[in-house]
Amino acid sequence: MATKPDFSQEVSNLLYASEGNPLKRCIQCGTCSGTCPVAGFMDLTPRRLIAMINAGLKDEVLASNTFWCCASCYHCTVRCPSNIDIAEAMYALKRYSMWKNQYQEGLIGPIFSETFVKMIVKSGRSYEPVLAPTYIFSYGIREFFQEAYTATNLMLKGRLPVLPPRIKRLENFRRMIGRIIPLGDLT
Amino acid sequence: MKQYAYFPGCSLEKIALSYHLSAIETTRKLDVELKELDDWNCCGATAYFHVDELLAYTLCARNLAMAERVGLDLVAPCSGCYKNMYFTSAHLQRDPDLAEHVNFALEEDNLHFSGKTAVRHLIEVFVNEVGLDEIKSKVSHPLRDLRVIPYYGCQILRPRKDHENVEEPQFFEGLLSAIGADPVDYPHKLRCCGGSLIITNRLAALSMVRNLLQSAVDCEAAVIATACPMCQVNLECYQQQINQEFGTKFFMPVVYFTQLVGLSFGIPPKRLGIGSELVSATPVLSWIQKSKQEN
Amino acid sequence: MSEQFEPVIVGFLCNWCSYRAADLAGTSRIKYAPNMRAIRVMCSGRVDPQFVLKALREGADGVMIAGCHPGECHYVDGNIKTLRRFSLLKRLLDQWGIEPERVQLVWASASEGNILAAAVDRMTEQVRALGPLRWKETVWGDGYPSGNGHAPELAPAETPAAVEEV
Amino acid sequence: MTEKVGVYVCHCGTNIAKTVDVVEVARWAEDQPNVEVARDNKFMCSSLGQAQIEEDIRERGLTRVVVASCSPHMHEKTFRAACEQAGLNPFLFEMANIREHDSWITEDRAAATLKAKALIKGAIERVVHHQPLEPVPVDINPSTMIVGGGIAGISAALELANAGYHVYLVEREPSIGGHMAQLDKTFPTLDCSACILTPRMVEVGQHPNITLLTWSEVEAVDGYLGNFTVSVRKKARFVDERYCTGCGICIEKCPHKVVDEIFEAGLGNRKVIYRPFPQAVPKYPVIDKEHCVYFLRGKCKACQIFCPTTPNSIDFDQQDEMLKLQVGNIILATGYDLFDSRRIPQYGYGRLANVFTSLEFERLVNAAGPTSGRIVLRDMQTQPNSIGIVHCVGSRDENYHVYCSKVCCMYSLKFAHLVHERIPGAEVYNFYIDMRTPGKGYEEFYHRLLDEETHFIRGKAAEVTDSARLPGEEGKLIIQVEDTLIGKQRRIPVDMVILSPAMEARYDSREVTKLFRMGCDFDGFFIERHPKLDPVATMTEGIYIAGACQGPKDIPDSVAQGAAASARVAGLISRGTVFMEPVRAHIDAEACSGCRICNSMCPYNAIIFHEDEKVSEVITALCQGCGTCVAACPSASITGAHFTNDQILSQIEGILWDVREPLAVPV
Repeated sequence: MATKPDFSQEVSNLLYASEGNPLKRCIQCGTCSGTCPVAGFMDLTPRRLIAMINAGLKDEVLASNTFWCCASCYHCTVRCPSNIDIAEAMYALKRYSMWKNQYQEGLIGPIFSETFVKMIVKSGRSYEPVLAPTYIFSYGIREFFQEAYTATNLMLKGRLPVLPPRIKRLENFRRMIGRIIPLGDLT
Repeated sequence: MKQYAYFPGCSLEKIALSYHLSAIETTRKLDVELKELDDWNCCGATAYFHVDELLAYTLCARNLAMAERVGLDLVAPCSGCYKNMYFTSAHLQRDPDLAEHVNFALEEDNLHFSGKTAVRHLIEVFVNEVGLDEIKSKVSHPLRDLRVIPYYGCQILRPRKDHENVEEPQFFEGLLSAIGADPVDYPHKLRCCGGSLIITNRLAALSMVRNLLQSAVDCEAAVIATACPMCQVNLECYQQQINQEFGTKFFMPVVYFTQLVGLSFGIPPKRLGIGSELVSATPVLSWIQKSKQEN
Repeated sequence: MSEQFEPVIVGFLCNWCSYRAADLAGTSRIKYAPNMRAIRVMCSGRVDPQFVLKALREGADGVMIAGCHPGECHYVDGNIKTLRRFSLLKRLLDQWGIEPERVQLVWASASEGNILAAAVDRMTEQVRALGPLRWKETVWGDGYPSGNGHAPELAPAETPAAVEEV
Repeated sequence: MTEKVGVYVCHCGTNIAKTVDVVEVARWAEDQPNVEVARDNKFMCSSLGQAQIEEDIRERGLTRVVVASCSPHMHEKTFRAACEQAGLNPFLFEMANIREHDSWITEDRAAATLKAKALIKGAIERVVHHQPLEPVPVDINPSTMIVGGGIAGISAALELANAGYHVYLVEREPSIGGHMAQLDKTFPTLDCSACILTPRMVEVGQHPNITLLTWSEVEAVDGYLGNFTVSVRKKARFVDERYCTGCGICIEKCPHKVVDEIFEAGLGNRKVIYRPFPQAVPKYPVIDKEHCVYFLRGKCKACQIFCPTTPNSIDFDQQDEMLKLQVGNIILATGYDLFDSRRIPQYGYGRLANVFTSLEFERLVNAAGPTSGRIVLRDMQTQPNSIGIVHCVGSRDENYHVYCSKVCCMYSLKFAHLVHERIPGAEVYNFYIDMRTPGKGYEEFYHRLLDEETHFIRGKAAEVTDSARLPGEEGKLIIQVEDTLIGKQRRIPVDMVILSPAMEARYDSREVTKLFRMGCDFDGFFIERHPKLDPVATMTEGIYIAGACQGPKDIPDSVAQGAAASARVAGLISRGTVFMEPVRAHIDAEACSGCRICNSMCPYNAIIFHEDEKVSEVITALCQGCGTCVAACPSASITGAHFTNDQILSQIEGILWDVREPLAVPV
């Protein structure tokens, strides 16, 4: 296609393997938003977000917290009468906004994901303590102590790892990843 | 003896250790061997899909390929891992280009994905592979009158599309009845617990869990049974935080279905990792004692 | 266009579905490759394998057979019979070294002008990529004495004379 | 052979001339062998164009005619008529489609012109092999069978009967009336369904020209337009219609009740010997064998004991009866099924007591229904004060039915109105995706409901639950939905939920299409011959469709289609004989090897085998001309008239005229 793909197209292009219909097929029935358990915390309901994507309101969409609120429980995807894979579309938006480095102020999601990925590239396994710093500071003092309290309890019950786990063939693993994305910006 | 390539997943190593222990114990009783996949790597959770889809598929594919090599079906006890593996496998089989790209990366670890291994959730192994009759036959200490919530959570079933089963599944209930417990008709058994949000969107996650706990209390359930470490941690470990946030007084034990099955098989609680929960599951235990005396 | 190879494709379209689909494609002004030349038959079930062979031998680079979707045949199940014949024909053509893309079976209902048009475009490109079908070289070339070669047996109505003339 | 072919190339204004060099093509055609004359013309279909053809036939003695213009589906008839006018057999004509298949699909003038030549050359080569043919005359049996006694079938039956033609009306249930008989009021005029339906039912029951066969099912259909033979099973009623007066004493006296799943939608009971509803036509009751104590345990016979007629009308030994009907045409009006709401578990139907389907609600509000018109909850006494009506249950949903069921919006509005009428002050919520009210007086009805202060929430209900989360939700059903006009998720607590399920094709519509040799679409609805111009005919001659079996429809549309189908049939009957395309297969007995391959090929069993002479023969009247047998015949002894091998083979040669020289480089 010679012409530059519109926003909706760009988002769909980030859905490598989803079998759902394109966002253009949305009939704005609101089943997704009616189903969504997190809808209350989104500044825009998923349905509205899709409408705005189709309208090409890129900046407004990326400024929204909606897709970062998605718990990827796939309830919308399962129920959508237009067979649109909404949860995957939310993933696509996350990827898009991280790729363009454009997202709402003060969101933990992006930083967290980034750290998480780095961690896995490093060790091949996830390890909670590494993650803590990514969000703990953005918490208010009260939350901080609550988290700390929970953590301590878990520690006492022997449910928190002390040493970071790592896989054996880490070198191969890294090179494997290297064939998909440039490691430079991750490690 | 049935064998499976067992993919514990990161959380079962520590925070959900009890799930791991109880899974091993109970399956052994059922003549099923879970052979831990050698050198498995993180499935990428949800976060990976935020960054790079292809990479996420590759991570899952590595595990799938290793399972293929040992020629066993892959079993994941964590719904998140299960969903990632299951759909990675599905997508790669449907989309040769994607598979080619991923296999190109796998070469670096001398692996190849061809889609030979099936991916199963641990609870599927109990319900479909072993079968409820087999399980019944092993029950020595039925959890009589124990009101248990069969909490499916989201990713065991979704995003599959066979609606009757996705919106109104019954297999968890069946399993609980098989071990003598009394499954509660819990309206939110398929509602998401917000596991993936607990860090990135704490308040949302907490209030989601709160709704679940509230309706669990309304249903007069004694305990919630889960089949996913994320759900367990979310529903249990954060109760005290929820109580502080919302001034509630929840004290609802949340255990793994394997722990309940184990108890019904008469396996000592300790070996099932019972005792490591923050909200003590003693009520469950006391029920067992009771049913013991009855037998 | 004189530069680029323009394949000639003979299309056998059934009167009820695919021919009407082609009509619809026209009425809705869908633009697609003009390389397919349609012959109307009442049912795709009428398409005798010898028609296909004839077309290929007479210089067509490909043949498209189009009918109603299975289960929607105007004549109950004519298209199912087409399907069976088609798979046999494919095997034969394969033995003769004729690429599978050159003979294609397409389902298009009377309302699916776009589908038919797309199929023609796709097939045209595929055949263009394969280049001209040189029947002589491909089929007779490897030393079959013309006249009592394979084709006459397989296409009963063809007299040896008709074969000579190729 | 030499023929004098006239070739006429049409400009079709600029439609063709724009991309095809018409003049050049005509000039080229002139030089082709066998071509006597070739002309181009602005509009061949105009009277001038036709006159030109006729003139040339007369003046220049043309023996064949080729017109290169639009699709034969457009104007083949026109030009055939022209040939006939000039005394040339209409089948010595052939058309080349250089518009739909050529000038309209490309902008490449050179390519289009080349293709036009090819298509015309093909037509020329073909037409010289054409044979003069005579259309096949078929006599039309004046009686007609109508399958399905709903409003569509009833309307069709009355139209024909009143026109003086005999009708067999076959109905699966014990009474005619169909879904309409179950309804309370009808939108938008709100006249009572029974009041307008009953008189027509009675008329059917009494009409001298209508043979009413209720409690009967079609089992086999043979034959073709004009002469169908239909086998109908008349199920045993165990009531002798010759003596029964329909007094109903047996029903009164029958000691056993069962839940009426069909007519009362499971909300009410009926006796084991029953009439679906008081105004049933015919009035004779039926014994429900599965539940009858006599049939189960051999005693009771209350009905027989109390039957006042002599001889006694109750006959426990009655057997199913097989009838063979001779009819000329068949009208299918088999209606629809209601989508099973259990398939959408999140709406809780079957799990949550106070979730009802539209049909259940119709029975609830129906004055003649189980609650004599009182709107109550499942406990059959509590009156709801808030009601949620959920649209598009199984419609407009790719997981179930993609199509819009057309009537749900309107009857949902009707429900809302009835609630306002019966329960003053009740809160009524309509959950809709789009309010679809096209139709006379429909939008006005919507306005009326807006005035009645119905709540309209634009959003497809996501789920119905009984688990209270917020104050005010205890003991209620909560409908969770996004109010898309506000962009907020809302939870609406109500006492009663009414689901408006999709209209779907009958569960057995596919078997029916096989039985009648016609088609049904992906959703199981019967396919009409043309979606716009021929909505009641099917691709099978002599078989017509009317009502919801063709697609979701409301009452006026069904009635209209019923009448339309009858008009089509009446037309044929009054003509007495019809002429059909002589496109038929013929077997040359000399050449036939008797291998019988064709016998199994024919979808119409039109080919019989003569054991004695060991040859097969085509029953011309049964043959529909598909040509499958022709293609299958290994001894090439079957000819498909107007689609013969040499016609098609020479068309192939013609169409490839420019590439036939193996080494020729494409132009």
